[in-house]
Amino acid sequence: MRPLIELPAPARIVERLQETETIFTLRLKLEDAALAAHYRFAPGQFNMLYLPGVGEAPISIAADPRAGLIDHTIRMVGSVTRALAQLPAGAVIGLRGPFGRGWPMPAAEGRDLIIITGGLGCAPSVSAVHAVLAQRARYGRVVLLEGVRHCRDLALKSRFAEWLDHPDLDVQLAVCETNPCADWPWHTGNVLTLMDAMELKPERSLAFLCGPEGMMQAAAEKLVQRGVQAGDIYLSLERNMQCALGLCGHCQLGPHFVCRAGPVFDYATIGPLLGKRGV
Amino acid sequence: MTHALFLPHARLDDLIRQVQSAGYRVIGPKLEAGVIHYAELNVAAELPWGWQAEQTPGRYRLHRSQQTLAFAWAAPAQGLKPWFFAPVEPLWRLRRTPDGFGLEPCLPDAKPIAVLGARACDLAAVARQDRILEHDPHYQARRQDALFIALHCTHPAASCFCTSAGTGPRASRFDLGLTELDTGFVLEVGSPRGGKLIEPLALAGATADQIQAAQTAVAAAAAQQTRRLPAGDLAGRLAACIDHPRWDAVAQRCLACGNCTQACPTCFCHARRETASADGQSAEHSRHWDSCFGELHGHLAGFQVRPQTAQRYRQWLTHKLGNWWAQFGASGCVGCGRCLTWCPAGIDLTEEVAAVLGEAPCGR
Amino acid sequence: MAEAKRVPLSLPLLARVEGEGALELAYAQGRIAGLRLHIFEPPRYFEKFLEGRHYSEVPDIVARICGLCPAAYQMSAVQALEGILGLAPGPWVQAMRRLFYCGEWIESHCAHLHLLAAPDFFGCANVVELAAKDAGAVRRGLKLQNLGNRILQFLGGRSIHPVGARVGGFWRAPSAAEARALLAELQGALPEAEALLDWVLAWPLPECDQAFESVALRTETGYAIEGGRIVSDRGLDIHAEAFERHFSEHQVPHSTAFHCLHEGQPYLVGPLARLNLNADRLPADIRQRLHQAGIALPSGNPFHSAAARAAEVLYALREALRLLADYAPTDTPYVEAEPRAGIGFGATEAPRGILWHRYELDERGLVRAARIVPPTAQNQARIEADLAATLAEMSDAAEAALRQRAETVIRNYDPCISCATHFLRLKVERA
Amino acid sequence: MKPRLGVYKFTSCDGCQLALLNQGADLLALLDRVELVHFPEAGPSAPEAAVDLALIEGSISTPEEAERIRGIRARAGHLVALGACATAGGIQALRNATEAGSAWRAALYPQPEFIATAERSLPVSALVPVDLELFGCPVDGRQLMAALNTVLAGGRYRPSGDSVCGECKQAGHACVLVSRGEPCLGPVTRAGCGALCPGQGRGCYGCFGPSAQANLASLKAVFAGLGLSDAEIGRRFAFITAEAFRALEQKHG
Ligand SMILES: Cc1cc2nc3c(=O)[nH]c(=O)nc-3n(C[C@H](O)[C@H](O)[C@H](O)COP(=O)(O)OP(=O)(O)OC[C@H]3O[C@@H](n4cnc5c(N)ncnc54)[C@H](O)[C@@H]3O)c2cc1C
Ligand code: SF4
Ligand code: SF4
Ligand code: SF4
Repeated sequence: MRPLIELPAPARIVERLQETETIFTLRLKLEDAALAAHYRFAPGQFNMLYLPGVGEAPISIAADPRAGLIDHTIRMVGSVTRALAQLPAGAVIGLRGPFGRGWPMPAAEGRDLIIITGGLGCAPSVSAVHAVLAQRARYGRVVLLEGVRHCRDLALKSRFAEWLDHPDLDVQLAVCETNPCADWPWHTGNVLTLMDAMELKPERSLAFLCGPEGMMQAAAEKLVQRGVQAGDIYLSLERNMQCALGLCGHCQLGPHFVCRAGPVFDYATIGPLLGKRGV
Repeated sequence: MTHALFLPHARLDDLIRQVQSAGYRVIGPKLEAGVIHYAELNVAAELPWGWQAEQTPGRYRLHRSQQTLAFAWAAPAQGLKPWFFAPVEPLWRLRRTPDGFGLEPCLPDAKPIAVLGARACDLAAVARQDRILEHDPHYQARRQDALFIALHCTHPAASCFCTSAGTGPRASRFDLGLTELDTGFVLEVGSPRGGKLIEPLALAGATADQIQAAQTAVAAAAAQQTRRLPAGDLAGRLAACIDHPRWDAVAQRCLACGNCTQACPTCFCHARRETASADGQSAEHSRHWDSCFGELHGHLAGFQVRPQTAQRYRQWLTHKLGNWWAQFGASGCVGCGRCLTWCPAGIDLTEEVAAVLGEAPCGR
Repeated sequence: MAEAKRVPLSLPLLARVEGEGALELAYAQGRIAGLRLHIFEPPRYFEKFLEGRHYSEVPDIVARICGLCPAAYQMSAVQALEGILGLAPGPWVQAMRRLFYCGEWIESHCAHLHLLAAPDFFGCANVVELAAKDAGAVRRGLKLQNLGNRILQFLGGRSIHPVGARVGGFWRAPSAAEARALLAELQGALPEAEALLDWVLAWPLPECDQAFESVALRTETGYAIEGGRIVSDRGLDIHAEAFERHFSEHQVPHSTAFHCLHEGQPYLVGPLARLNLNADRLPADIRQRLHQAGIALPSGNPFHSAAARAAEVLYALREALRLLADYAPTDTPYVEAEPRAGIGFGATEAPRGILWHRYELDERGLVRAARIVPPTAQNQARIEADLAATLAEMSDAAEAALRQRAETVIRNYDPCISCATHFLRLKVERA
Repeated sequence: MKPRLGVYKFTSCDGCQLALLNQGADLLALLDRVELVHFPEAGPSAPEAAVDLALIEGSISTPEEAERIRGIRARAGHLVALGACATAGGIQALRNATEAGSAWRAALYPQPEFIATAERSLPVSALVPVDLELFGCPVDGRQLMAALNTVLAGGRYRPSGDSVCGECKQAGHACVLVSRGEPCLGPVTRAGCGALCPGQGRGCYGCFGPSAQANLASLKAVFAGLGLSDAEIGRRFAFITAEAFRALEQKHG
């Protein structure tokens, strides 16, 4: 069995950050030096995080590809994620990965990049932003629109703070709730409403979407209406994943194994399968 | 079938011994607990001589027959799937250590098996799983050196439709191939390995009459089948029919029990399970067969992809007969008929697909 | 009770029995003025919902009366029902029923001896403390308990509410390979069962001598387990059918379990009663060992029940080995029945004593009426009598001592107050 | 600090507690990891103490029991209902359907006024929120240990909602319904036992209660096709977990 693909390897939590009441970030380092040296990931890929005695969960890599450390931003929802949330820095968990096809970074070169995320959907886009910033000149305009339901849901605050001030990024935040917290200086309304005011050169633009499926679908439709090619819109999907090897069958969406062919798909390919109940 | 030999019934034991001495565990059909299934066997006497199996939707019964053949019945209760793709198996064991944990992979180290009397449908299913599980070390460890003594089918059940699935009744890809006649088998060599194996038996050549009889019997088996499946990749046609009322109709009967997927020799879905030890110091990570009819198959935090039985039945059928093509270049159905025999509600996928595709194409 | 100085006390008591109960005790002028063993078993109405059920459903229903001796309930029921249906299962079924029952004796006795009784004799509060003191003994006990379960699983699929038994026999005959595997496990444990008996015989069991009637089943040959005539050391010798003519149940206000009396008097059922009546049917070496330990049979010391349990564990294990030694599967693990009307009776020796059933079926095979008398109902009056005898001289004892002694006495009967819901409270009034 | 464990008994047969006590070496290992606060059958008795993990055996069938379960809930962290009684009212819930509780009491006890009991036998979840339900009559010992070990490892256990059929096929049993016409409840019964009854060559009688996707109407039609009368079919479902099947039926109308 291949380590890191079929077998998890020990990874130490070098830092732990509580992002919101229910979201936390783990910064991991593979214990085995050789494995760590060879570990590479592409923006948009994910790892299977393993908590012995509890189980595994697929979690996007939300890290700077050059940092050598592997960040994961996680929401407590169920068995594994709640148990992970209890762990202090210094604890050792297991990690398999990276898996899947991430964002098409080469295709984005020379184009305007529009990243639209909802809630914790911003996690997989983090690596993409880092990749862009590492070679900023290769890309055109970069717009990042992030929407949250409640202002207390906003994760990755320090990163957003940095990016909001970044001269080469156009970052906007939106909150759905009509009565946001007192210290919410940004937009109020659905993230999609931010799109209306967004400047867009359809033929130059490439979009990365990540968030609840309905939100991504609506955003994609809006982009299509504004002239962006369906093939230039990329969505990061979420499905039940247990093996991450394209074997266990749970992540199937039509003919696709989301873990292997995705999680990032272009809208031309995946659009027809979205929004159909029970497919 | 030009170089066929003849293996008299009485010499089947010689063949079995030969296979055993070559280092294989012999797996063959056996009657146990009221069904014929593949099990380990040592002598030819353990075969279900003189039995016939009635298989119709939701019903399986064995009957004694006048004939004294060993293989006068069709698909065994389960295909070869469990022999290569274990229903439940550990993947790794973990022990905590002072600074983390150590993992020990669990790879099966099983003696290779030789299947005596592997049906065409089952061999076709193995070929399909070979593709799916090509890189799976657990599957490969068991599958690698397996030897197949195929049986060209002469006694299909009412549930069978391998002819329309393009997989039988004549098997392809085998080491040795048998066709059963009244007194023995016409035997073909399908691989050098198979040829070497039977050399010491010094079998006589089959007569032209015997060869002819064998061909006729297999052709008759093909002609006997009444169920059929539309040919080819049905993905597009089925996708156009996702709103067909038949899905809801079948869901009235479907128990969502998953027997169809568990009995299907090509279904590969499996789930993983982590089991912690009582002292908290070790754990085992294992996998077990799962089903698209299962509760957690489409489970996601806060969202169930296919909450309704109609959607699960649709997933099973459209995957099997449609999306499988894009994934693995073939249909997921080999026509063995197990899903309809072992469906307690007697739901017949050939009937369902026919009803969905109907005379008039959906949508457009 | 006297008018002066009432000190009603309500104390948590009696841990380590199956189910929970309470004891109310009143002394007046240094003598016991009132003693009541409460069993608050919320009625589960088994006899009622058996009515209208098909006879084939009965074994699975009555198993649920008690998680500790479900096989006993199944065996008494099938005996009664087969009597009505005129079934006579063959030797294979008879042997396997005895084996099945041996499994339950081993399991139940070991659970009682180690988890419930032993801590009393080692000054421990519970088995966890005992394990810290004598890990070997506890592990040995749990292992033997598990072997009892393995026997039950062999024939029943699982040990609690097993699913293998049916009217007419067993659903399935285990394979020879399964039998070989079980046999090997049991053989390995024989020395441990011997060691268990020695261990229990060395317990500091209290000395006492009480007069009581022992009632148990007895057969022509062998130690009675899965059937026999009901006999006593005061001359009773009846068929199960005659039980109701000699034994009567009385309801008492403080208990939801009935008090069952023989000709109006308390009596004892269970391991010691069996030993008192059937000692001659035990292997000589086991008798010898009891004798050497100073246990003269018949014994009037209720605490000898513990020794009786250990002796029965060893005996049952040997029986199991004997029954498995030449095991061969059969094609006919059960016989089919045609429904018919009638009344039938069953009596077997559950781990805690005689378990008596009576059923009436109609011509479709549906239960018209059912009556079940469990061992604990039969022992309840005897427990109260024992408590009265033991606690008579303890009116001045400290509560803790009183409680400990009362608990030990009650526990010794292994009462299966299995449906009771309250922890036992000791209520002492002194005047 | 070790997590504090309490085991509480209500109206039941003791079988689920015994399933725990039958765990041998695993039981000792478990008791080593927890502080056993209340478990009268095994020794410690502290009914009023707060616990992190409460295991409940039995159904709620008297007014006193209703009071008691509320108290336990208030003092417990994670509350686990064990077995058919605690999750579905148990076999004694057969009285619920009959409205005959008091009549039965009168028939069985010469002085019924001594007996305090509620008319209905209820699952724990009918009175208080439950964190985890483990099904079965009795619970499966391995599943019980797996659940406790997962919870102690910080995870949440979730018993499968699939039917017995999956376990049955995985165990390699012959389907008794299809191959013998035995009316087996497996297709609508929750997995967890390892398909014990089909393994014995008999039909499942539903002791784990309904599966998540149970289609009772369809299975009843299958049984009718085998020649069972309505009354016979009714009795199959009105058995060990009667109340759970009845509730499901009412839901589907
Ligand atoms: C490619 C990919 C990338 C992902 N990236 C991220 C990421 O970066 N960050 C992140 O936080 N998540 C991410 N996810 C989602 C994450 O994988 C899931 O949230 C996670 O698998 C949940 O696992 P769990 O064991 O904690 O939850 P589970 O225990 O499986 O539970 C999942 C959900 O079911 C609910 N549930 C559990 N038991 C029951 C019950 N008995 N009845 C009803 N409901 C119940 C839980 O409340 C929860 O909502 C990603 C998923 C994919 C596929
Ligand atoms: S779908 Fe049915 S007929 Fe086709 S291979 Fe699977 S079980 Fe056999
Ligand atoms: S089609 Fe039949 S076997 Fe398959 S899930 Fe439905 S009822 Fe079960
Ligand atoms: S098969 Fe059904 S009745 Fe039998 S033990 Fe399992 S769940 Fe209970």
